[in-house]
Amino acid sequence: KGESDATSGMPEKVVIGYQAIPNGQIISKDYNWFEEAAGVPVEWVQINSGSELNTGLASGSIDIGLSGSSGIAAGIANRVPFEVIWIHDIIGDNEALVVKNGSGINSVKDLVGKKIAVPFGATTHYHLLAALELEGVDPESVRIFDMQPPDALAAWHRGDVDGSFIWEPTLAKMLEADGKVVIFSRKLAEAGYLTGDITVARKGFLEKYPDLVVKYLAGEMKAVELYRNDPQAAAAAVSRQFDIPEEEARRQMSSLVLLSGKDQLGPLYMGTPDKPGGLAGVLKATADFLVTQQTIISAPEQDVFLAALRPDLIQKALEE
Amino acid sequence: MSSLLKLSGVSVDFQTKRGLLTAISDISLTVEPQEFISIVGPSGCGKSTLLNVIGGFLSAGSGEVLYKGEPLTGPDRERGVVFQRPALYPWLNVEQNVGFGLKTRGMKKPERKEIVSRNLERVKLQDFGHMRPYELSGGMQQRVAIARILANDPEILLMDEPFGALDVLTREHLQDELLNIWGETHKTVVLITHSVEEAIYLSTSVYVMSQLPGRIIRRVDTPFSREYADRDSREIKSLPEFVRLREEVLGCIWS
Amino acid sequence: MSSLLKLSGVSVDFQTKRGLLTAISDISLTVEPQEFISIVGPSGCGKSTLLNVIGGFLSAGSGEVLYKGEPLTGPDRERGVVFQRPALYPWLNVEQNVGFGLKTRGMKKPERKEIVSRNLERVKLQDFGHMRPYELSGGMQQRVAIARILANDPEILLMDEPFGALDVLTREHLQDELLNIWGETHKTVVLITHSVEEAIYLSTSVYVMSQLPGRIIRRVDTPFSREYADRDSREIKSLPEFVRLREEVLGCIWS
Amino acid sequence: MKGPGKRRRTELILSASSVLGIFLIWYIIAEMGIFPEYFIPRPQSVWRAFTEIATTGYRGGTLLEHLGDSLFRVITGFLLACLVAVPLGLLMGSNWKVKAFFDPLIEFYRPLPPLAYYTILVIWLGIGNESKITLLFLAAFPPLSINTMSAVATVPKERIQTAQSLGAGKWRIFTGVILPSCLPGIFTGMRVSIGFTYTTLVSSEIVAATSGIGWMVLDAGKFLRGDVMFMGILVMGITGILLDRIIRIAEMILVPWKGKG
Amino acid sequence: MKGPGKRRRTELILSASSVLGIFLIWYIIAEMGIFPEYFIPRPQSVWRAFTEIATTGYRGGTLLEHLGDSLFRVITGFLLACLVAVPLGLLMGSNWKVKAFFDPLIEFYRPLPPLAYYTILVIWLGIGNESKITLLFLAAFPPLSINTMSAVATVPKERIQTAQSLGAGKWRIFTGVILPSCLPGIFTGMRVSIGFTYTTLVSSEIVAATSGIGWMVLDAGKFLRGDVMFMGILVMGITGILLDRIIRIAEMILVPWKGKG
Ligand SMILES: Nc1ncnc2c1ncn2[C@@H]1O[C@H](COP(=O)(O)OP(=O)(O)OP(=O)(O)O)[C@@H](O)[C@H]1O
Ligand SMILES: Nc1ncnc2c1ncn2[C@@H]1O[C@H](COP(=O)(O)OP(=O)(O)OP(=O)(O)O)[C@@H](O)[C@H]1O
Ligand SMILES: [Mg+2]
Ligand SMILES: [Mg+2]
Repeated sequence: KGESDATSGMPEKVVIGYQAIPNGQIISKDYNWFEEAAGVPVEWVQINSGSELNTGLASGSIDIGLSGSSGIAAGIANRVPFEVIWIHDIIGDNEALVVKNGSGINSVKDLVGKKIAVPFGATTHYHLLAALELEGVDPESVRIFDMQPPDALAAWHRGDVDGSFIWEPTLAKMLEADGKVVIFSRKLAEAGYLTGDITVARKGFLEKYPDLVVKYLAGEMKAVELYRNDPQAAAAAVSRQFDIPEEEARRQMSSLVLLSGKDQLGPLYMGTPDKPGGLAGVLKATADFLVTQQTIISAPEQDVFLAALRPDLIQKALEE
Repeated sequence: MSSLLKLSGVSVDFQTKRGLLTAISDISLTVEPQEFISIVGPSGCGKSTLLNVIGGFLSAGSGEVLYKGEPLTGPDRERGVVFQRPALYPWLNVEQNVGFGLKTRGMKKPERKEIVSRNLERVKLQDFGHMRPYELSGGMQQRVAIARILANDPEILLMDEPFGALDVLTREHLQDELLNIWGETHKTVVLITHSVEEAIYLSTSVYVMSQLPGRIIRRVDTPFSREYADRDSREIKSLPEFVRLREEVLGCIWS
Repeated sequence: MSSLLKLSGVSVDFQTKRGLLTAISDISLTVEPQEFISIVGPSGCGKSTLLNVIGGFLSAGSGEVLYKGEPLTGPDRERGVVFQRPALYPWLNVEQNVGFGLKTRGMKKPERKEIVSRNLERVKLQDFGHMRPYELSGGMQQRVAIARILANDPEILLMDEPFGALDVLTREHLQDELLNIWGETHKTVVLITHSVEEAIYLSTSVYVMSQLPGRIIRRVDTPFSREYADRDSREIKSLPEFVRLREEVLGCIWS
Repeated sequence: MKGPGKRRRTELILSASSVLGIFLIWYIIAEMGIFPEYFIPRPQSVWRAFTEIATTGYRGGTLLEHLGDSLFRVITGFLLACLVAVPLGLLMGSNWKVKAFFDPLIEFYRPLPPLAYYTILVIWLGIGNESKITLLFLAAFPPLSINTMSAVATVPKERIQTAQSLGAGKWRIFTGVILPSCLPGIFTGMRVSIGFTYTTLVSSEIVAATSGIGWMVLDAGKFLRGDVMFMGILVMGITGILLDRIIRIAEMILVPWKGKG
Repeated sequence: MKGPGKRRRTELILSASSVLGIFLIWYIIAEMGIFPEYFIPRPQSVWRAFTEIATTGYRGGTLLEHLGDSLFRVITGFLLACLVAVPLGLLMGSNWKVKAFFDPLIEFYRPLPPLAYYTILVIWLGIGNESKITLLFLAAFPPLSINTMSAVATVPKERIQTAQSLGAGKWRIFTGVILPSCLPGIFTGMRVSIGFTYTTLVSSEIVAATSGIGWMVLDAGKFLRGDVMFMGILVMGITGILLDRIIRIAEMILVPWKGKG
């Protein structure tokens, strides 16, 4: 697999896991920036969930990959051998709790006794429960169903559910079909329940080829720049990758919050090696929350989360 | 009254890898009600094929088959068949096998039981009613198949070597039973057999078939079953007339 | 020299729903090399069961079976069997069925072909070598099974009503073929048959079995196959000594 | 030949040794710690998960409740499929017109993955047990109909001809000759089918389930609860064996002539 | 009876009418617009998706490439399973010791859902084709081994006894008598198995695939591309029918005696 060819000090190939989320990674993939910088073959594989990423990392068949913050928190709690190298995006308006117009739900408090669909284990699952906690609603009093987005949409159309905490493009389709937003993820992030998509690198890989990881980060940064300076070109790249219309790509991307390398080193996120940011705390809180949900057995102390963050790599990439 | 069964110019071909194989060719014969005809002929000459045509299981490639004046369309309960290999139902015991046809007609249990046990006695299997076919010997299976068709009481009995796997004693017993039934119920019988003696003893006429492709090469009328129905069989079989007819049929086969 | 085959006090029970059924009971018999023994008896008396024991397919519930002085453990090619129902292989054509045993022994094709066609001629099926078993008539299938075992050239031939489904002519032909082979190759034969005439004509001794549970009730030694091997069969069958022995066996069966 | 008792004992020893062998391999791999505990948990952890979930439950239901929900779905789907597929298979096997009509439909949907068309079922039938049972029904169907159809093709034609000449009508031949003749094949189909249905259980519990053993395994997988996953898989395997055993026993009772007819 | 030509025509008409019927129902439902287009797309849209993907491709591969990748996985897994399961099934059927050893293992893993144990395969075999093909192999296995085992139980014992008395050894009986006797059952198993394998394809392409028709369907689902999903499902159904047809034709050629032996 991605292991070395000892003489040159380079791996045979690098395997990168991506998700079907329109973000910087996809732009970088489209422009082949990493391929050009790395000088070794790059294989892009699509993964669908945090657990898949964790499995791929543990089996050594994925070197770099991305997942929602819930999956990352669970991975760290379970000591999956990876380290966080990049925050992909902060979830802002691309995930939201939508409900049917006629459902009589106007606030989170009204969810009591209603049927809500959410993909378990995803960031929106965490956010739904967080929203309930914020408003002091007992999660037991809400009927929560585990559904993937297409099925949630199907149930929505049938009227089997009253609402869903979901992401694009399903979110837009629900809104079109007589829906309204109760709360955006952005709001919950502001309240301290930050969620986002996070890129990690496999420990074995990172130790051997830190330079490659830095090169990868450089590509990500370039992508953020492109997104900020030339949204048209960024949307075109995403549209090429996902075979979706360009306007649709632009619409979906506009609700994302992409962070530059500098942003990530700020106090809200990774921070620097000397001045750690808030991310470790966010991940710890997420993990603690999952423990209360009986979904992971225990969450480690905060330093374990902190130790899993590698802002130094971002610093290096910025220097170059 | 029209003939019960009338075949004219019947031929049957089989498709094989190396082209068509004509099993029977241009067979014409007429069976009147209450006749008892036997068919003898060399192995593989088309006797079973002919019986399949009469039974309605096989449609003739050419020629015409009339039953009671109407073209034959398929098998039905008027023509009961005993196949060369007894096709018993392994999921039924002997009694149930024999009662299959009766149950089909919705006959009530007591009556059915009565008929079944009478016919099992006929073939001397009264003690084996509860056994499954695969627990029986070859000859016993053949006897169950005979009892099954007798119990069903069809108009014509079509029998393909029904006594082939039986010992002398059982065979003679069943021959006489068959003669009795035929005499009492005025059935019509078509019997395929390899025993010329059996054919002459039982039937009113014996048809001799040729080698493949099977044709009918001789018809010999025999009087014994009509005239001597209640005489001793061994005695009949040593009558000079019997011996003469037997030699005639055998001569015809050997030629 | 010890006996080729020696059964002492052999019994076989079958488990049925209503308890044990004793098929054969306390059977003792000895077969010397080059003997030709026949077994006759009523239908369902245990003849096939006995053959299965000798073949090594069924282990005796009690008693002892010795083959060449050793306890019999299972079937092997020294004892070739023709079953009551010919078990041909439908995926092989007639030639391949007959050559099955030879091919098993790794015999080369030309030699095999030679033996196969010689044996197909013996049973008069030389023209049907390319056909599949399910395209044959009942009698033809039986003949293929006979050719198959003859081609394999075993030491003992165990045959369960091999001629049961054959017409007179073919039957007499095969009887004479069997006698020739026996005379030429000094084989040992155990034959189950329903024809007392056949038994007396072919064998050196005839065993008569009783009703179920089968026991041996009589042994009749017959001289014809040894003494008159090259005479005309019809002539032999009308010899007074032949008729006497036939009556003796039949009398024993009827009693 | 040995007595049946001795054979029974040897069988047990062999079966036990193969099961124990696998168990041992598991134990050794787990103890060696090559893979993290959430992928290959140690037998002790799995046992702990078992006792815990059997008593206090997993996310709102005890093990027995989850299992009961799943078994209800599987068995209902399977039995409904038997009721439809076996008669239809018999009909298709004995009547070429029926076959010509239904064959393309069954052949078409048969290779389709439940995951691909489940959403469509949800649209029609909603997120309740109806869509789940329908999915299981659809999974159970093809092995039954195919095995039944093939079995019809091997019914010796003399059996049917005998029945015809005994005066049996189409219906009687169908129920009294073809059906029993096909029982061995039908039972083989049932055995294949129940296993298949069970493997589809997880797919069916992907959508909107919050109970069921398949959902439990999936959910545990999402959060890397390897111990719960293993426990769930073991429970599924064992209940699967039990269901299969029931069918085998039914076959032994109902088809004593297998291989003898 | 009618000539074979006429029958062939009637068959075609019946099959076509059932297919057309379903098509019509689809068309009407789609045109009525009860459900949004991304759930029940109109036939025209599906056709457009087909021509588009056949020529320009879907996310980096044309339809033929996706299909090729998937067929390679399915066929490899299936053929490997045939190579192992058929001999093992024959052995298990003819030797109770072999059966006692392997039966519990097969019976145990058989009801397990691929989705549940796929993770473990990925850990061992990585995310490449190895784990996918292994999953398909495991899916293809049980119908083959069970059908083969059942077929062995129905071999008339006289066939084996005849071979023994002709001097055939165990090996020759195995290959020359038991195997051909079981061919009808083996083919039934193969037909059930190929369908089953195909339904497992999507599960196998769930994890870390970027090609394959199953992946395409799943991925299209994420983007609510109902037209692509339907197109993928249609393609899977049709190729499934073709694979099945190949097995049926092989059976007709290799087992001409079916129902006659
Ligand atoms: N598998 C079995 N289970 C139970 N009983 C059986 C079994 N096989 C044979 N029998 C019984 O054993 C007895 C002897 O059977 P066998 O086949 O040896 O008779 P046979 O002498 O060969 O008769 P036939 O001349 O009719 O072939 C019969 O009464 C039969 O019912
Ligand atoms: N299904 C078939 N396909 C091809 N040829 C067949 C088929 N059935 C029978 N035959 C051929 O037709 C001929 C007549 O067969 P049939 O069974 O009628 O003979 P038979 O007179 O009953 O012989 P036997 O006395 O041996 O039973 C035989 O040569 C046989 O090979
Ligand atoms: Mg015949
Ligand atoms: Mg017998």
